[in-house]
Amino acid sequence: MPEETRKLTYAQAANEALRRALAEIPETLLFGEDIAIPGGVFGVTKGLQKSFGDRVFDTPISESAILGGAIGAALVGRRPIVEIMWVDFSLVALDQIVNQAANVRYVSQGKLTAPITIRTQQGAGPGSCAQHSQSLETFFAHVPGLQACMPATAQDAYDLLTAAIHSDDPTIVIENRNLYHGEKAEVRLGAAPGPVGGAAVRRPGDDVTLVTWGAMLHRALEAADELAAQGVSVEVLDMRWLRPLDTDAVKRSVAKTGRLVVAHEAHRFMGVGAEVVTSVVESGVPLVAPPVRVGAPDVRIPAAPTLQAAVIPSASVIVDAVRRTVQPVATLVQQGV
Amino acid sequence: MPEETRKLTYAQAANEALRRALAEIPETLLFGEDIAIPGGVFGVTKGLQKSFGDRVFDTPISESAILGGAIGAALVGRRPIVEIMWVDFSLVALDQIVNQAANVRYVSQGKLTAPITIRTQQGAGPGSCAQHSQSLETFFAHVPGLQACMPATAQDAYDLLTAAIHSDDPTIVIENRNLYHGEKAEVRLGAAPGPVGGAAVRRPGDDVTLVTWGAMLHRALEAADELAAQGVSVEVLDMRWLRPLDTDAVKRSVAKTGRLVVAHEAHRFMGVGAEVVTSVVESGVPLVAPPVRVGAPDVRIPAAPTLQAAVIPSASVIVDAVRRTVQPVATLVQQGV
Amino acid sequence: MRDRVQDVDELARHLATMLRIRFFEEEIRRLRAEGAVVGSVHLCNGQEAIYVGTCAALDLPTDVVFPTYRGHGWAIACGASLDAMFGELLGRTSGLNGGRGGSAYLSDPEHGMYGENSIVGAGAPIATGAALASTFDGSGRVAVAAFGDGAVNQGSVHEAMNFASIRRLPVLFVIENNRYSELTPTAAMVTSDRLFKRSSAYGIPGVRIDGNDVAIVRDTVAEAARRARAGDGPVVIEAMTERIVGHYIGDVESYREPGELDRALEQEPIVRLSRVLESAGMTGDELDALRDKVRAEVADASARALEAPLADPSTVMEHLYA
Amino acid sequence: MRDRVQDVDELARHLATMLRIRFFEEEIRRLRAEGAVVGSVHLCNGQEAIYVGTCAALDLPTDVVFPTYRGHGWAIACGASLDAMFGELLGRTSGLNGGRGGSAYLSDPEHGMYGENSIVGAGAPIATGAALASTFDGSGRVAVAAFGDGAVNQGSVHEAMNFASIRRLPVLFVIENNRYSELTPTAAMVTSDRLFKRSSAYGIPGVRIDGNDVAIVRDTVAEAARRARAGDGPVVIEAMTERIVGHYIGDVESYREPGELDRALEQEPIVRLSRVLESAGMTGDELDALRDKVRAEVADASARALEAPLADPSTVMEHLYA
Ligand SMILES: Cc1ncc(C[n+]2csc(CCOP(=O)(O)OP(=O)(O)O)c2C)c(N)n1
Ligand SMILES: Cc1ncc(C[n+]2csc(CCOP(=O)(O)OP(=O)(O)O)c2C)c(N)n1
Ligand SMILES: [Mg+2]
Ligand SMILES: [Mg+2]
Repeated sequence: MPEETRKLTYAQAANEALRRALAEIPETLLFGEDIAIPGGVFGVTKGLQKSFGDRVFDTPISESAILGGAIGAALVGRRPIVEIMWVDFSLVALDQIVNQAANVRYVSQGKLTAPITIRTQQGAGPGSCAQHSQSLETFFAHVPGLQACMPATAQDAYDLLTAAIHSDDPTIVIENRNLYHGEKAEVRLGAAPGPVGGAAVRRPGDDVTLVTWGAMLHRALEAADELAAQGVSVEVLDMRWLRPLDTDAVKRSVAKTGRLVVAHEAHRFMGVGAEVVTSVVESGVPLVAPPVRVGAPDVRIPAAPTLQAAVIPSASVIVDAVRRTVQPVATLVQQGV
Repeated sequence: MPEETRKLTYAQAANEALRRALAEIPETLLFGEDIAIPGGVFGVTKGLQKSFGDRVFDTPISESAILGGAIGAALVGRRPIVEIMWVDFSLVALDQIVNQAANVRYVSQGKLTAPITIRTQQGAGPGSCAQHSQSLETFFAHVPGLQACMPATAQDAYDLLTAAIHSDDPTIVIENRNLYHGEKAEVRLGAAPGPVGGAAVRRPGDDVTLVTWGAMLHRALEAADELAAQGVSVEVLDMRWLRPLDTDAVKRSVAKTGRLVVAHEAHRFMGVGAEVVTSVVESGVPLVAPPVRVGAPDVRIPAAPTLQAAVIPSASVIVDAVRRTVQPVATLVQQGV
Repeated sequence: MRDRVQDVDELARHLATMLRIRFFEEEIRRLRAEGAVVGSVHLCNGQEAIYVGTCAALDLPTDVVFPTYRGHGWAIACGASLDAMFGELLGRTSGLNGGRGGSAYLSDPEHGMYGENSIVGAGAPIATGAALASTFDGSGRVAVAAFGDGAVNQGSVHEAMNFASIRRLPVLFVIENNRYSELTPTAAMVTSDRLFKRSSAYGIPGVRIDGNDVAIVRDTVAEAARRARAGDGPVVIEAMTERIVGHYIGDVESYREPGELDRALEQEPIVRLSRVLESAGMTGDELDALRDKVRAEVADASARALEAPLADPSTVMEHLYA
Repeated sequence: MRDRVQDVDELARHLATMLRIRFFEEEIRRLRAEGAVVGSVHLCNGQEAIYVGTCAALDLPTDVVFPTYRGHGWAIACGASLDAMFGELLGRTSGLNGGRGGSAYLSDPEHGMYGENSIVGAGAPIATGAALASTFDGSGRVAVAAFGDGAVNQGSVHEAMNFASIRRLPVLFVIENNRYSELTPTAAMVTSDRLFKRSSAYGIPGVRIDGNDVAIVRDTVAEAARRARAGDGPVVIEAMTERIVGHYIGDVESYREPGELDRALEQEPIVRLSRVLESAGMTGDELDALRDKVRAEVADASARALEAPLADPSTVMEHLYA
């Protein structure tokens, strides 16, 4: 496919990645609920059924059949791309992802493989109910055999999905519906598929390393702007992939800044932030202040906007977290030996 | 029920807790696959159907119906205790635990409650396949609204299950089948139900804090013995509950020892060990050496004993981990500010 | 045979409840357009007879219902306060759940409405559990699991029906068959669209009824509930209806056939029942008066709800655990 | 009508394969008692005719089978090497999966055996997916999803059957009905124990056959496969059989009725087929010779497997990702 650059929304970029894969890889199939004739409840798959016919089809509301069907087709040579409309719905069929797809290659010593791509989306939005608001990347990051990413930009909506489809292992691409129809951005199309894994420095800085991913990136960048105005230079690292997790990139940055803040929309307790912090601390990279995690507190996600605003981390919550790492701390966090 | 002490296996202790609950709490029901007439595939529920009749019954192989049935019965006043035979099987019906049970009280502002107890068991054992060997406490620890514990002793098999049944919120008790039929121990029966949460110091020590839970406790105690012989005094902390997680107990111990090792059978990456380490570090309790995590590496769990032995942490792996924290480290882990 | 006059009075009450639901939904649509209500909202216009007929046949709140995200009509038919309903969708402290549930996950147990469910099929095993409790607590409770035609393909519905059948539980599986699974015709997602027949796999009786005729729904559910209470087990009731609005507010409904909606509008339950009542002697003026009365009731409730304070963030950490 | 003589030769080959499975399982039982094989093991004694009859009717490895943890017989019927089978259960480098799968999760795709599955019902949607691929790759592949009578109550089986039916996929759902879900009689877990009838909910043809008659299984599967290849969609085949051993090694089988096993032993497929072959003219000596030959073959494979090195821990990190 010839390289070109076009102004696209995040949803359009994902659509372009799917269109390219269906055009370039004859083994690809695309199926899920309402994704073919309706073009997806968010319009991400619009037009693909028209262009590619029966390789793009609608399914019953049967997540186990969708995921198991993808695995079985992959075992015999197809490269299915399926949609789970909301990440919350993956919990009715998590067996197929964790007990089935993740085991295929390892247990068969590579005789069998399951090159499937699972597209889903997550996150809270004003009015969204507790069963449509969770951020569940922890569940996938914890499972060896899976790969998981959370594109935050239109370019990554295209690049990470393309990398996922070309990967020979089961990969879950967790999009965010709040990003789908935002501002258009220049998106480079047609480049060679990138690797699986790798973080990106979205904003260089010297004082504090701010690690984030998914929709939270944009709140992190807002926070970094505000902090710059206050004279605090923040390096914003977008992890992009949660499995594999590019902890080297985090350590490199923290080695420079000595301060670490991790911000995600998922619940703080057992969120991937804990893994980021621990990977730095156990590596011995020195921290001059206790690391701080930003995430949803221990509640379910309420629907009312005023309540959601109180639990979903905002830019100002991130600002406060960063400030805590730069204010001199009374206790020495760690004495050298 | 009168207090008494009896010599019981872990499985018998769990059976006594169920027997007592069925006798003392008329609202309790006990159901699951093969648990009534057969008495459970591990014999844990033996004799209960005889004693309590139809309140104890066998179900189809329908985990969504078992868990959903428990929730529905709880919503209208029952106190169901259900068994999911292996924690791996919870993944065919995780929706009922995470999207349903966990939301009930919070979303209804306490107008509805789901006092259900889910008994399950996990862990690897020589020959056990990758779909019957996982340790999945991370999945439950991450979910606000749930409570999760992992009894490691016969006494806790009784006490934690009793606390879970008396709790008014959904609680998962993750037992370990390798502990069921081990040596008998003195078990105090009939005491007032304890609280939900709270770690236990299983062995006091001064040099290193070794945090663990579940079957791994016994390997941790072995390691502590060996280390004592080498002149290293290890404090072994059994978390017992993963949600709520008694991080204060960890901090108290680390404040004394300045060194932290966490050992669990679950995968290291995104295991609950990451939360334990992070909770200490973000609290600012000083560490004199980088903390170390012991857990399964990034593989699926293979069946062959020689392979399983290479991935399931042993006492000697724990010994090495602890030694790493007491050997003087070259890099200062953290400078004071 | 019911006394005809008495039945007419009852049908008039049913019409009032259906109008209450319809006007509520219309007001929600207006509030959503204004931005006072936010997020995804599933209206139930056209399906009101199922809710009103079913609840009329139940003994709430001893009996309990477990609907879906398309549940505003169920809540109102159960007797939920309009003020609390508006409050919930408007995210006010006055909401049924203080704004925590929202449009798609609200509950009102005091009135036997045990909660919407936004996971397709998930309510079926939960309702089955409430029926399981009936076999132990002597309450005589009947539980209703309500879900759509698309939900029949979800594993949890299958497990619930089998579980209910072997224990002969007093649970009614009410399929609100509006012929669409969101944006996809359900006929394309099943080999036979006579969904009530799936019950035979479990030895459960299944019936298909006109779900736009409130009296037929009421009488069918009454008989099924009597049977269930007598210990004869579950029943599957496939109530045929039409959703005369989009799947959610904003749905462009490009999946509709030309003329499809116009036909549906002639058969929708409020039009149908109004015709019945007219032929039973109710005058156009009486019907208009009823309509105006209910419309005013709904408008007042909406106005009051808009006065209530927004949900208070300082309470957001409450009620996670006992 | 098949040529009778040819059929007798073929039946003799089927008997040899059934004996190979039986002696393998008996040897595994011995090795387990000795402690050379560890962990939970599910033997398939008594159900061999289903595996041998089905595989005889398939075109492996173009066609593919997806069995359960009770899958040793399936693997051997597909043509898996006995050395590699023993090696897998003994945790040797020589194992089919180098010891990674073990008794309950082994696979041998070269022979069309696409893997045991230790999650009840989970293989059904996966087999359906392999059949889905057939509708795109022109392979003519038929996929077989094999599972037990207890698995029919699992949601994933329901979803797979509906999914397969609407796309008319070439997948055969073979129910190995041994009347027990582990330690519980399945009859108590379903309202009707005529499980093949569940297919009607999906508009799929369903048949119940004598699963202990290898020729009936073979011919039924052959016809169903022909139909499926022709694009006529899935079939549910309920093969009635008896597990003449415990659910797993160590099962005390207290759930058995008195005399139940003795009756089963008279109808088990090897006894049945031996009788058939005798009446077809095979002599007792010929049968004994066959038995001895296969027994020796199995014993030799076991001995060789015990010589093979144990799985090498230094390889344990390999093959997680491409
Ligand atoms: C498990 C699950 N899968 C998918 C969805 C997304 N979804 C919400 S409504 C819906 C269609 C349901 O159709 P039907 O059951 O007919 O109910 P209706 O909306 O017509 O009332 C879908 C697919 C969901 N909420 N839960
Ligand atoms: C989802 C799930 N639930 C429960 C189990 C535990 N289990 C293993 S075998 C079995 C019984 C299966 O019975 P059936 O389907 O008749 O197969 P059979 O063992 O008789 O061959 C059960 C309940 C499991 N492996 N997976
Ligand atoms: Mg519908
Ligand atoms: Mg069986």
